[in-house]
Amino acid sequence: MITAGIDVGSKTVKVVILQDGKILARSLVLTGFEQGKAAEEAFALALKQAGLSAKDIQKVVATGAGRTSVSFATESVSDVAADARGAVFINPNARTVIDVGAEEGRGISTDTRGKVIDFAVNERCAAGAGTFTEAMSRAIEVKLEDMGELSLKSTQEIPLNAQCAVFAESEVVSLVHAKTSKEDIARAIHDGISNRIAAMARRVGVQNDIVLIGGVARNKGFVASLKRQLEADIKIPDEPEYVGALGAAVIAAS
Amino acid sequence: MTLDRAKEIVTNRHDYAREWKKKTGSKVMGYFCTYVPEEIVYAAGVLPIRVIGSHEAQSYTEPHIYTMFCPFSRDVLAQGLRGKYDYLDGIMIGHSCLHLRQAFGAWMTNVPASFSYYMYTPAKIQSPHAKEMMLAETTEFKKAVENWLGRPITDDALDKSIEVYNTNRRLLKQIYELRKADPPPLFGSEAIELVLSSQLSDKAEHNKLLESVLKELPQRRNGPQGGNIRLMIIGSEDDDTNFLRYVEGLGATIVADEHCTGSRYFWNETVPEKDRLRAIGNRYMNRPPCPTKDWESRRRFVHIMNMAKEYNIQGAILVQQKFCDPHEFDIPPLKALLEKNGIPSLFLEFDITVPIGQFRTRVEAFLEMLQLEVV
Amino acid sequence: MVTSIKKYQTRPLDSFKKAVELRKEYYQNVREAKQQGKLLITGGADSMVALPAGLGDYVFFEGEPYGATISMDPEFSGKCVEAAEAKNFARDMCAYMRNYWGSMFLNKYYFGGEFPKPDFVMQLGFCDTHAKWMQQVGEYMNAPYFGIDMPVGTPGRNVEAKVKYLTSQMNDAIEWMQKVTGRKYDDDKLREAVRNECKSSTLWSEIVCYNKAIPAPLEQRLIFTLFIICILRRYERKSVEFYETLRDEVKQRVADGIAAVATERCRLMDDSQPPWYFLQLYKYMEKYGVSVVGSHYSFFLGGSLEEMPDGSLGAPKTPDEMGMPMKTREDILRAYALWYIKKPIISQMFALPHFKSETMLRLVKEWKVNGVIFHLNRGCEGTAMGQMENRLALTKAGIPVMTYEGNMADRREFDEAQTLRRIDAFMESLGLSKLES
Amino acid sequence: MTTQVEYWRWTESRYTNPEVDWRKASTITAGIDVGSVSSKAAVMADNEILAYGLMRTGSNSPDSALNAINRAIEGTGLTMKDIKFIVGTGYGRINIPFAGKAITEIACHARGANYIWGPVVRTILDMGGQDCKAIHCDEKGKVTAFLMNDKCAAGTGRGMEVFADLLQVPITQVGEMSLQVDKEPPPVSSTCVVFAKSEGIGLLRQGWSKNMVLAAYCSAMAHRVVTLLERIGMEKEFVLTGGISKNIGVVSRLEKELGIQAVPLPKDQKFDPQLAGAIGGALFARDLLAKSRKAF
Ligand SMILES: Nc1ncnc2c1ncn2[C@@H]1O[C@H](COP(=O)(O)OP(=O)(O)O)[C@@H](O)[C@H]1O
Ligand SMILES: Nc1ncnc2c1ncn2[C@@H]1O[C@H](COP(=O)(O)OP(=O)(O)O)[C@@H](O)[C@H]1O
Ligand code: SF4
Ligand code: SF4
Ligand code: SF4
Repeated sequence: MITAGIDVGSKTVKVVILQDGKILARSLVLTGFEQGKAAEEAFALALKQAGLSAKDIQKVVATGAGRTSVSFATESVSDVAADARGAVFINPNARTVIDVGAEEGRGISTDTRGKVIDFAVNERCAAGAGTFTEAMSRAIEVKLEDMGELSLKSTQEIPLNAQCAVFAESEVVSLVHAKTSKEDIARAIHDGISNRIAAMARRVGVQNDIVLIGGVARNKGFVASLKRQLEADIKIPDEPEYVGALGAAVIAAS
Repeated sequence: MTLDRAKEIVTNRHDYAREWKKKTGSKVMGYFCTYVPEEIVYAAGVLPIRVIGSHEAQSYTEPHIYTMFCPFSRDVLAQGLRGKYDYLDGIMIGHSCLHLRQAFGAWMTNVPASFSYYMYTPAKIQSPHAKEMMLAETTEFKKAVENWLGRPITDDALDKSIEVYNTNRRLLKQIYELRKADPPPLFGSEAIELVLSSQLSDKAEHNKLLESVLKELPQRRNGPQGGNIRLMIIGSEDDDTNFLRYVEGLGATIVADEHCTGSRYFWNETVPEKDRLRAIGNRYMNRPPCPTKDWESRRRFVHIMNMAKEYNIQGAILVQQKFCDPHEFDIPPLKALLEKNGIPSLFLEFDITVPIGQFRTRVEAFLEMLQLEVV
Repeated sequence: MVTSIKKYQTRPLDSFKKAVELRKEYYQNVREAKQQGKLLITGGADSMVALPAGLGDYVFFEGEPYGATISMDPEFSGKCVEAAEAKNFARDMCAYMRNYWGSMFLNKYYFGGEFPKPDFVMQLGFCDTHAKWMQQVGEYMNAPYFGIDMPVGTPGRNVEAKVKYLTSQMNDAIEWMQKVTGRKYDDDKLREAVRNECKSSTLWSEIVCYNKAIPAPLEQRLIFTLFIICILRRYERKSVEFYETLRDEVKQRVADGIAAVATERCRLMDDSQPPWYFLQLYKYMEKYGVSVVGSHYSFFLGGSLEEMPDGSLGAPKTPDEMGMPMKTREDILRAYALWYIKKPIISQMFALPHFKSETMLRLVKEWKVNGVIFHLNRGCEGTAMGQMENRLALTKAGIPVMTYEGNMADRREFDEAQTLRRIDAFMESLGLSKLES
Repeated sequence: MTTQVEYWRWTESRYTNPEVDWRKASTITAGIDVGSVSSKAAVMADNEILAYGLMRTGSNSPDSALNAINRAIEGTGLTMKDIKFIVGTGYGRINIPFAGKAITEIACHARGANYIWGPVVRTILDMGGQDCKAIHCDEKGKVTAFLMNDKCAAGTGRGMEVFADLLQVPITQVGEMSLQVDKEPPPVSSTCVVFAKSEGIGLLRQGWSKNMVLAAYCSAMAHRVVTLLERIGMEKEFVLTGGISKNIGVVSRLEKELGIQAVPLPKDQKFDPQLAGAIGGALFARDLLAKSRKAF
């Protein structure tokens, strides 16, 4: 059976095509203004990679914030359900799934079959998601991709109140002027956001294995901060941003 | 300076308690609210210490308390859950606010101690019957402590305990008295540290500390300046001395306070009477009240206004832990009352960590308001 | 996926209309108390509302239900909570209070006219809010205020002292009321009111016990409409009559196998006050075949349960049924004090979390509940206290639990979509899917 | 994103008062207001405003301050050396190396408003890039009380810029366009500055017109500041300062909700209310200089 999962995130659309438990193709495009179009585009891209056409796909399941805009989907599932299924599919021992995307952070506890037991989501506030780091990286004029590496070189801990991304930005600017090193500021930023994410994860109860997914999982500095906060090891899949789409494809196959 | 010793006790509070335990071989009891009859605990040879904030944002409390409860209660619980107080033999709380009671409940359930006690401290302290109720509760509490320790608490021990506690209160008040001068011989942040260190140490030792502070203060050279703005801080639990130092670094001196980590803690003494427990209980019913216990009439405000006058303050900073219901009730009418009496005030909401950057403009603008001349 | 399911018989409840009527009449009485020559007293829903009875006819205008009522009207409620904020009162304070205060500050009574001016204010305090809420009302309305302090503390400890503390305060209150109203106090009327209150409460307790039956004859939305009389008018004879009729009706429903939710296949319990402006929540869950059979809150705000000889929970006896003397004023006050000291809503919810956890576990078992939904209610620190510990205790016992954050009376803090999303996920984890309509 | 038109870009500007000859003045002072979004400098010759400059704030406060003051003195013949005392204000005030003293924007806005509108002003509402402040002052322009929005920067100027960019509406026209709606839409509930864009997109997807989206955002913002004003207590002699005071969409809704009109700019006044902080700073600079001279 060949299925597809489409995750329409606020920033990017991800598609995974799955055949009997094997990933045939993946694709990612920017969501932009028209979610439906972006979804079609991403789907076409994935099909091309897999050398398939749309009718070869038996079932398409959409997920993510924009899941309702995917007209060609057979079904849609919530992002927490897709995340949990995807994470357990990759790592059968996953019990706590933390998904940090551009505009939303989630903590999910799941059972052995990838069914959601409980979850917590950050309220519509940028202080607990990828956008926060993006805004801060702009403030200290460091490329987003470099933030992680930079923060790993930090030598001291500085408390930063990640209450509001906007106000945090001015705190960051004051740190810059106080001649605080960019390394330390980068770490403070990651500590600030991971504190909020850790709180969410603890809310649902942290159990091993902890699997971190979503685009922000690519940020090594954030991962290091989160590990410190949770005092636990965190597993990160190779392609962390595709886990939601993968979960949707898995659900489609079952 | 002995003042540094006070700061050290506050900073290394756990070391202090651990050493005390080793030195005396006795037990330590953590208490959650200043409405507990500490004298009884002390008379039993147990060291009562107050559990206060650590100002480290931690996510450990998430499964136990959710975000609508005050940061202080969460900070307290986080430390318990993390084992920072693993040396405590017992914990107790007096009936005050729901926030702290919830932290206590979670602590009791998740961090085993050999003794835990929730005492009802009456809220309608303005009723004469509250004293009777308090007596019944202190009597039960004394029995519980005796059972726990397997030995009685004698009248003699109670007398000594009351004496030590009263001395501590008297000495602190003497030091507070000196703050009426301009310039006062010590900073507000230091005064708060004196009170905090009292809550965290053996009062007999602390009395000696206070005596030397009283001796040293007149000779002090590096204290506050004259002509600084005289401020009073008022509100909920406030042990964030970093913030106070920051304010005092901007040309203001905090000369008075009304906090349970300040004057509310020690302001009145136990008036001895034959029934020791009654004497002890009455003291708590008569002390400057926490807002939760200040009804039907508002006696707390009378106390605050007297203090404001005696200490000749120019402005007040109203400090409140975020979500602190007890203080949320009092702050609007208090602010209005201060204003009516020509005392401008600044209201600030504290979190576990205080973002000084976020408060900077407010604090500076407030001080400018009190000081900056417009020609 | 669509599953077909067996359906129980169902039929409307006759008493429903009566409850609605009695509630409407109550709010009218509040507005017209003065014209009717009755005293108007305001205070909390948990106050000792029978106490003023000795003064003659009166209406006790309760703050919390009024706040809840306002909250169902988005426009008026919005104005009220903002009026409280304009006076610098924090947004995280009790949401009932902010609605009530706002209505007072705006001088607008929700049911028409000006905000009713009370002859005096009387409160029983055990939440941080109670006493201070009414302090503000007394000052703002320029009405005399008497607060009674409820000794919470560890249940079962120092009971005699607690009784004495309460009765002494009640005696003071009686003196005080006579002074501020200039009326003479009649103990017979007090006795009657206390009897009505205790009887209403035991009847309500009996009624909720019928909900142990499968299918449940009542569900939570219905319960909310029915329990309100036991809160607003519990000191009146009308309340007793209402609950007697209701009891008989519910008893008959159980005998006839009548369900509140025809498709009941899963029984849940919830916790804390609901978001009053979004009671559709229960309807939404019905689509999954869920019947919410009650809660610690909805059972105990009006009622009380205690252990029966067979070990199960059942309705307590009234002071008369227990054979307590009710002759003198002291007798009555003593019985009344004990009644309050025993109230689970006070002794369990407001003491320490584990007391409530223990009771919740019993409720889950005896009411055959499959899972529990916690409304983490930011509008009420009282019922919110210990919720997370309660949740942990239930989880430890293997009971499926879900939480959602909200606010019982301030809709700005409620996220409808997010909540439904959580419900869907919870239903999925319970193995439920939506039924055909 | 490619660099096309930047709709959020309000016009940077400068102004010289033709009636003032600085060469005749005995002292030249200045105020520099480095805000989160804009940097402003006002130069004063004795008791008259001589010139001002208004620029966008860059990522570096000292540079932004320098840009603003340079812009202000451009073409006047003045050099930095002629300026005897500078007061820095705004959120970047601590990082203005050539300022003799830093004073908060709260004190400066009150002082500046007093200068611009005269001694009648009692309440000042400063709506800027990332926060809003309600200020009370006396007849001398001295602050007697103030309140700031805190915790959340939702619904502030910067968010408005993001919306303008998204909808491709020049920021200067946002207000006008927001008024061209048949029916006032409900205000947007969460207006996180950071999410302004995705929120706007969401509304457009729901089929809202541009004007409607702007109206919803403007009215949310007006409502937020009304609450702030109510909390501090309104006096009817109120004025608006800060960049948002140029947004008619916010201002008219605000006035409607309050039921009173802001005091209009005096007829002979040419000063931009966005400059109030910088002007206040310059006035303080003048006083401080006089005082220090007296002291010697
Ligand atoms: N290499 C990287 N370093 C740091 N952050 C990254 C990196 N790659 C992606 N991100 C972050 O991941 C976010 C996108 O995550 P994603 O899960 O794709 O979002 P969504 O599903 O919400 O659209 C971006 O906002 C960005 O902050
Ligand atoms: N000409 C204009 N028309 C409409 N809005 C404007 C105009 N100029 C500036 N603004 C608004 O004012 C905001 C900046 O306000 P300002 O008071 O300069 O902020 P700050 O002092 O915090 O830097 C901008 O974000 C923009 O939304
Ligand atoms: S403005 Fe700040 S606090 Fe408000 S929602 Fe956005 S990031 Fe969060
Ligand atoms: S700060 Fe307030 S809410 Fe918190 S523990 Fe103290 S009194 Fe209670
Ligand atoms: S218990 Fe809840 S509803 Fe009642 S007064 Fe307290 S906070 Fe308000």
